[in-house]
Amino acid sequence: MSAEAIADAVPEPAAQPSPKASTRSRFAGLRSAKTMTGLVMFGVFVLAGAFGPVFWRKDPSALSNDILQPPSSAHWFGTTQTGQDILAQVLVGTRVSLLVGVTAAVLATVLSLLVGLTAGYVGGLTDELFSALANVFLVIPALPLVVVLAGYLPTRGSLTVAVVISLTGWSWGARILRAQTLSIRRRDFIEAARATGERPIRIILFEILPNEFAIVASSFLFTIVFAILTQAGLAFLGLSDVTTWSWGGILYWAQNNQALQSGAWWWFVPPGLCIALIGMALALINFGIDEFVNPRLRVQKLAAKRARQMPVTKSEPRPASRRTDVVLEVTDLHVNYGEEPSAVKAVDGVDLVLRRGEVLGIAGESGSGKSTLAYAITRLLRPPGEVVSGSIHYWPRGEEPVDVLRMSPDELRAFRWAELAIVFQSAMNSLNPVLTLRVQMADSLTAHRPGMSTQQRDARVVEVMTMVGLPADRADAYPHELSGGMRQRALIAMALVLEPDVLVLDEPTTALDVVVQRQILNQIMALREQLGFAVVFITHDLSLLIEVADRIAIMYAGRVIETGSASELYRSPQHPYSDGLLHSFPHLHGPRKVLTGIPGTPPDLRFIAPGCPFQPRCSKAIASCTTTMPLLLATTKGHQVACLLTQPRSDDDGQL
Amino acid sequence: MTVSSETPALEAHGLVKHFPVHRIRQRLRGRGEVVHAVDDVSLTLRSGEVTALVGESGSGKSTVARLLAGLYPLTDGTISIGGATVRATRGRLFREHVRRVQMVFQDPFGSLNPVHTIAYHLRRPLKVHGLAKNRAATRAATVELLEQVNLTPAEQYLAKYPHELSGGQLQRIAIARALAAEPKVLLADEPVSMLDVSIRLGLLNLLAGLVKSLGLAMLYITHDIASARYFATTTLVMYAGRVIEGGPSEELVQRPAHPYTQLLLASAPDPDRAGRDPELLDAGEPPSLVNPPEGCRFHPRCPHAMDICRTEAPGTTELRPGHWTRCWLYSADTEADTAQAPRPSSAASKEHLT
Amino acid sequence: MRYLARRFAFYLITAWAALTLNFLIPRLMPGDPAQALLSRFRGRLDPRATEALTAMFGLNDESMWSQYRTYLADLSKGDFGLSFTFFPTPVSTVIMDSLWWTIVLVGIATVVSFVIGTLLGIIAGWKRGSRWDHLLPVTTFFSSIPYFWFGLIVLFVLSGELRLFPLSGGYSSWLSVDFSWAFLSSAFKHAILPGLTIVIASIAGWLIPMRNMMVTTMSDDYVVLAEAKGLSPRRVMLNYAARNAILPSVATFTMSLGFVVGGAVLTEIVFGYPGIGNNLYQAVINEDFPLMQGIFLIITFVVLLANFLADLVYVWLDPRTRVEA
Amino acid sequence: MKIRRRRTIACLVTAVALALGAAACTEEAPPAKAGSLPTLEITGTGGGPAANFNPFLPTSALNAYSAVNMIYEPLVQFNILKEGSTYPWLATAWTWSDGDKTLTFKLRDGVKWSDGQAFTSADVVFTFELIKKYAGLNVNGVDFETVSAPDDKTVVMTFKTPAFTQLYAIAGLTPIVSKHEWSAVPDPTKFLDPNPIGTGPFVYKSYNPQLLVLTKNDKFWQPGKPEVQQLNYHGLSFETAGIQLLSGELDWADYFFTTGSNKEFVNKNKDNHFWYPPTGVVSLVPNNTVWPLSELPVRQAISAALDRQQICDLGQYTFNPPVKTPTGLLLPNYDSALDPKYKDLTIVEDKAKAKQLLEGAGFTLNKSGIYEKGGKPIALTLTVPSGYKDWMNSSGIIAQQLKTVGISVTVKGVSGDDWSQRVAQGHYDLTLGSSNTGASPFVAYQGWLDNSQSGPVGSNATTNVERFNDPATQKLLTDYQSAGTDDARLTALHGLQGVMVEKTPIIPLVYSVDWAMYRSAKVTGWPTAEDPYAPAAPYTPGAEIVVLRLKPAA
Repeated sequence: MSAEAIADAVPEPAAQPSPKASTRSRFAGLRSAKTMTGLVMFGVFVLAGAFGPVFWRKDPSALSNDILQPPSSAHWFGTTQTGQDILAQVLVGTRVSLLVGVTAAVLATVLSLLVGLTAGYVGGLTDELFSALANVFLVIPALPLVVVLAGYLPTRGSLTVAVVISLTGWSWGARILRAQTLSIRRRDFIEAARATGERPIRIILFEILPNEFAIVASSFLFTIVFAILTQAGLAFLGLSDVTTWSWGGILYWAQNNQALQSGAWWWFVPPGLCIALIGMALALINFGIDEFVNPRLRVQKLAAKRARQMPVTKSEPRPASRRTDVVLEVTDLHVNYGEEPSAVKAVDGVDLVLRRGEVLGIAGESGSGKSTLAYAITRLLRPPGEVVSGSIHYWPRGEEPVDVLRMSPDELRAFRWAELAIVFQSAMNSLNPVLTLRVQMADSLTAHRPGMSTQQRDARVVEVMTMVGLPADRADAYPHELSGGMRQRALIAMALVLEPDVLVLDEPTTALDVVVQRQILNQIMALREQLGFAVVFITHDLSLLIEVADRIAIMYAGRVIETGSASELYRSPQHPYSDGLLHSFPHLHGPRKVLTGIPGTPPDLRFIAPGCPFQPRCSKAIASCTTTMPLLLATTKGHQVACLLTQPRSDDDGQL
Repeated sequence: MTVSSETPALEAHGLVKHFPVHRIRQRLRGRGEVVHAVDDVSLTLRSGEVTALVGESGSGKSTVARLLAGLYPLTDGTISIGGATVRATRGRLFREHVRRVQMVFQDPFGSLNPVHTIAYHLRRPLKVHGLAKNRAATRAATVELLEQVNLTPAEQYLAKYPHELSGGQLQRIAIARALAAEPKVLLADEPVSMLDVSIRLGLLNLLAGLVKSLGLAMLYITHDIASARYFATTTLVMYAGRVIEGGPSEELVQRPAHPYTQLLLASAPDPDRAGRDPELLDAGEPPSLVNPPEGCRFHPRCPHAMDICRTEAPGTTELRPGHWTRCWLYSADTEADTAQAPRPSSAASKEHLT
Repeated sequence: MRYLARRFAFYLITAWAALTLNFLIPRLMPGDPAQALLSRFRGRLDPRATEALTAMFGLNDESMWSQYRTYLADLSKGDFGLSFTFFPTPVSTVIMDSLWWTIVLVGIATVVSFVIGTLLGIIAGWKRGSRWDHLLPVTTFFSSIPYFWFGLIVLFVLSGELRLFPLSGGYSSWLSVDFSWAFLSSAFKHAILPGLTIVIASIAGWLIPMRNMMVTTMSDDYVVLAEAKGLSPRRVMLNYAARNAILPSVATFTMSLGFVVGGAVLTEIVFGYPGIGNNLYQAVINEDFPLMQGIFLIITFVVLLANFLADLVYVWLDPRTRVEA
Repeated sequence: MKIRRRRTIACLVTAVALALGAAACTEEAPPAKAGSLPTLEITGTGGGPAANFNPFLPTSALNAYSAVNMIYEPLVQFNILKEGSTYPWLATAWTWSDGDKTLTFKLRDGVKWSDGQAFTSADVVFTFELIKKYAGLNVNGVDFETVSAPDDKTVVMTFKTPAFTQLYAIAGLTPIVSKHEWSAVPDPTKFLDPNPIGTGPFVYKSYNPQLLVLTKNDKFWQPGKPEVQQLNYHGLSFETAGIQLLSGELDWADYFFTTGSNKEFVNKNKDNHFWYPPTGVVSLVPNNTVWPLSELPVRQAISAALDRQQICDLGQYTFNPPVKTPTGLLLPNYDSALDPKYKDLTIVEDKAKAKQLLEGAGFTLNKSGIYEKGGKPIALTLTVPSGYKDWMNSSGIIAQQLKTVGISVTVKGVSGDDWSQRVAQGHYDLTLGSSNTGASPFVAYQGWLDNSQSGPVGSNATTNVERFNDPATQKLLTDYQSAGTDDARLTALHGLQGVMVEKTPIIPLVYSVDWAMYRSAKVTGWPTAEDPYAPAAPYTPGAEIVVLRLKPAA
């Protein structure tokens, strides 16, 4: 997968964030409401443990004659059977429990780091032995082991208990760290560090370890909770030193003095609640870490429903074309990521027309909005992506056009695949790994043609597979049993199963080798001849498009900046960007021209200056380029360009 | 084309790399299934020249680069630098080796550690190889490196983290880091394939300039044979772990000999070919390297395969000075058949001028 | 299938490791069971009875290696020795008497919590950003509550004050253990509260990872593609998103069986449930070495067995594990 | 005192565990037939998985529920609440001869085993030979030379040394088993005795780990007894037992509510009663080998500084009355044994006297308010098993009280096992301990003072863990055992009381009690403070006496 592909396929704003914004977004997960709540709660406990006993100057062990007093101003949490102050006990208990938790977590983390990092980095036999050890400890039930170990201990002080807990609690972290280390070890920067001549120990400590911060932190917090809970359990059972005031110890005394039976809830409830709350606090922090590690978990503010299921309501669509050969028409489409005013305009007023049976190529680099366009056309945008305005009209054969963006969920389901199918670039990711090809092909038949019998479905599956050159016996194969090329063929077969009018190909061959790519392209073109569907072909590879497309639209910064027939565009590109692109790839034949490429970097959509977005990289820019946004205007028939250099200023006829 | 008569900067002979499939089972059973990632690869890199290694993914070209960089131990073969054989994958000897042979990776986003600053990345090789004595010297050296890769003003980049930069900028930094050790040999593993089309050329031109100005010997690994034609003096084509054809780039692209090279060229995107589908007979895929085909590894897909191709691996045949291939079609032993040698496919053989 | 063979080999190794660990722990730790029993019966046993007890329990000095061999030989015959606490009842009898209680209670509770948690996780993931998200903090809170504390409160309120449920035990003492309706309904009644606390306390452990995996999976291409195919939301949710998102949960399920059996120690003690966790506790406070070891081993073996069964399920769910690799 | 401790441990253990075995809801019990004799619901600790009725094994169900004597009876029953108070049981008479080296029992006529066979001297001889042969069964350490049966109703035991003090163990604690059942048993130490044949008032009916049911023995030798049809022993958790007691589902329990609910229990129903007679002494045990506890004034100062009433109130839930006499004698049980010269001598809390004692011994207060001598402050560690809730409480109070007289005490809770090892080997400063309990005050004194129960630090001491070593005292102990007459024994006892008063080897604190709660709804005739014919707790050997006194309520 190329960088463009990644950047463009993931419906997230620009791949290269700018400094400030990115640092913020990097830690966005940690600033969520949940995480903050967790941090505040945890902070309160830490403060209570650290300073509580200093301010609440009562001796937790001091006896008094105030027996079993409910909470009062003298004893905020009430008193015990022997007149001890429960708040004082809880405060000291906070300290002790946290200490036990943190000590156990530190020990367990050190142990799991040692084992996990070594196993993951060194690999080989060391790895196998270490992971076997971790797995064995993981399978052996922890609490019974702790109970048994504690049963043998003569002294059951907090430290001893912490050591025992860490002995049983390290394996989970070790396992995760090993997996993480393995995956980081395969990353190029580790290879690069080795290639620089770094020593292994330095690589482990300075290259790998910092990248595991989130996982280490997460497993550290998890272990604290585990240790506090386990210590509480042991103390409650009387298997740990109950003369030190840990939360479990308080519960032990409360329980043995029949606190609940005598209605002394103030004695029994606070310690348990403390344990639950600190566990919750750490879990909430862990949510943030999870979201930090896996940004997909972040719940976007933009309501999921609005972007995905609700039809566009803003701005009336412009009347659709009346031309009969049109099958799909995109009119003034705007797609934003995020909400105004900070929204990123990924697709910014795109107009496109797809005629029946034609191949329309859409070329663009990362951040050009070409994949977003594909997702918008198929209404597959996920939050924070949202179609803000515009229309996408589809012409069923011989019928009135319908606006895809205004379809109800049921209409949309019926429209999808039957009329418009899509092929994504990564075949491996596009196929459901746990279902056979047959099931995955047949289920669209089941959904759209409920009347079909199983035999008919099977026959159709075999038919389309044969069509794309897949042996019929592969129908019962799982995706992982196929090569990359075969998977891509399977996807194409799947797309054709309902004979759609439009096929959207989003970088369908980028991940494949040149030879296989060529085979598959030929196959698609042959099928188009045969079946007559129209193709929207989205790619960053202009040279390929010129070969296969009838017409090409070139996108830059969310806009179409030039469109025309493939041959004309190749012969005489009019936009400086198109021209630059065409001089950016080496040719196989002909003289070796001097190739310059385009200076600068593709735009970051969040920081677009007014005027022509290409202006900063344009060698031919004139003064007005920094202020005036050029419109897409026809130059010759069927050829439109959005560049101030090619258009008279007064021309406002921007229609297709 | 400069042909250097001095000792090659790097010479590799008969490189073999097998990766075991399963360690434990292998130990238990005493027999190991291995991936024959690289088999009998020899190449020569000369100072001031670019050698391209072209092939599909999985053909072993990246493995060759890592073998040369000393990142993997060799299963067999020798590597010599400046005439002296090297065999070290650890310790002082290894560091001495990597000081002379540096590598640029494919993925600029992945080859820089996200938790370290740019300055850190550039400082490390200087420290590891003892090239900068003090803080000021280190800083001066890093600034100079950034300027060398046209990242100016350099100061603006030093404190940044990788995620704050674009792919093109990152790749330049990766190059700067590789240059920090003042290497003799630069191994560039698909250095531009993950970058945007519009900035690829800038980077390739930078590399070409560095090769000239610093007298580097560069191995340029790519799947894009057209770029090899533009940037490399010599091009080698790899298929399924073996180099099957090599020669001066222009010669190789215009007059491909091996059926696979011909297939590769016919498959490559070519706007000049617009509207005409190239004849493509092949629908096969590269073989498994765990059990590679006997004989010539291309024979299952080769339209010209003969009996001998299925049993014996072809030797090297020199077609013209510097242009050689490994194919029975051109072998002296099968001289009789040369008459039937395939004409390169029509699209590839005709020269199109725009 | 190689995958299963490999797992099986792993379980064998783990079983052996557990056996050995089990052998070593008591011998590396200080403590003297006869002395412990003496202190337990302090006052009623004449101190001179120490010798009697030592003789009775057959505690003697042998080399570690020969003890280890005897230990393994005895175990292979299913002989775990005689329990000290319930002398002279064989440990195996004590265990068999309680094992089924635990397996049924914990087994059902675990499955119920897995099913409910996973289902809620699927829905919460599918409808993320909606009100279902509130499930997260709520269940997290419940999962952080100490089992025993929660159990005691529930027990005190529902059984003690309201007398809705039995106070403790696994069945009414007046019934004999058989498959009569009276016995089964009594056993069910006694299992409700302990089962419920296990379910409530462990549900978040399934819900949250499942929800996270759902959210992650939902942006995977194949789910997007399934939607593009015009499949019904239900089918996309279950066959595409959930079907894949559940795989890590199933893998965790195998791990978590250990934790659940562990957690059940406290639950059983709190509810006076006649299960193996309760026995383990008895064994520990009485320094009943043979019983402790036997129970620890049995728990480990049951966990291993459950893990293996879960592996079978995993193979069934994930075709990729069936491949030669 | 021993028994109380065992029970407290058991209570606490159950409390911690919340359940030993499991509980039954008594409301599910099948209703008793109208007009028949009552059934008693009794709480206990629950048994193991197997029906084990071997009376010798401490792990058997009979011992777990302390129901041994309901089936297997001893030769003599003792009322431990009153010195010298005995009930002839299977033996109607016993005599010492040959300088207390020969003991002769006359057995009761007409006693039958529950299978109908006659009870004879052969059974008694067999029983004693059995425990002699199998050391594992001899849990009370009975030590004799020979046992023989001159005739059907006579048993003669001989001893090497005067064995007067063994009477309680031999006659009171050894359950007599039948020769015809037990002679066929290959290894009685591993015998489960699933169908016990005894002479007692009850026979075994059913068993599961949650419930032991004994039913009336129609062949019992006391005609018309028992007037109770059935005993249901429930294995209940501490919680459950409390709840069921309050709701009237239990008739008899060894129980205490920690928090004033005892009153609530009594107020709830006129049939509800509790009676906690003292049966032992809990003492603060100073390690006599450790300085400064080796100095008598220090021990005396500690004793003077303690407010025993507060220890009782706060540490012992008000149930364990403070010890009043410095002789350590269990009063009023052993009133008759008290040396008249100590009759009016009582322990008084006197902090001034404590300080005076310390200063008299050369101690001075240091800056932190602690007495020191030669620069060494009195800083002691009080080691207690952390599982003994009341002891832990009391220890905290003791530490606070001693602090006020300039003695620093740190409480250290350890595991039960660790505690018994430390104490046995003398690795402690201060600890708490309970006295040995038997039918005579001598048992306690012997436990405390006998040098043969002690040993040097590092080797195991049994009961004289404070390691008091005094030849004169040793002679008094020997005198008592070989005295031969009651008067001589009494003299020796007075001497031992003097040792306690003068030398303060240990510091008595409070009396331990037998917990008993019972209901007179179904049956009457329970022992009370007014009629202390036996301790009221269901777990004492005297429980059989109690059951046989019960009559159906009107």
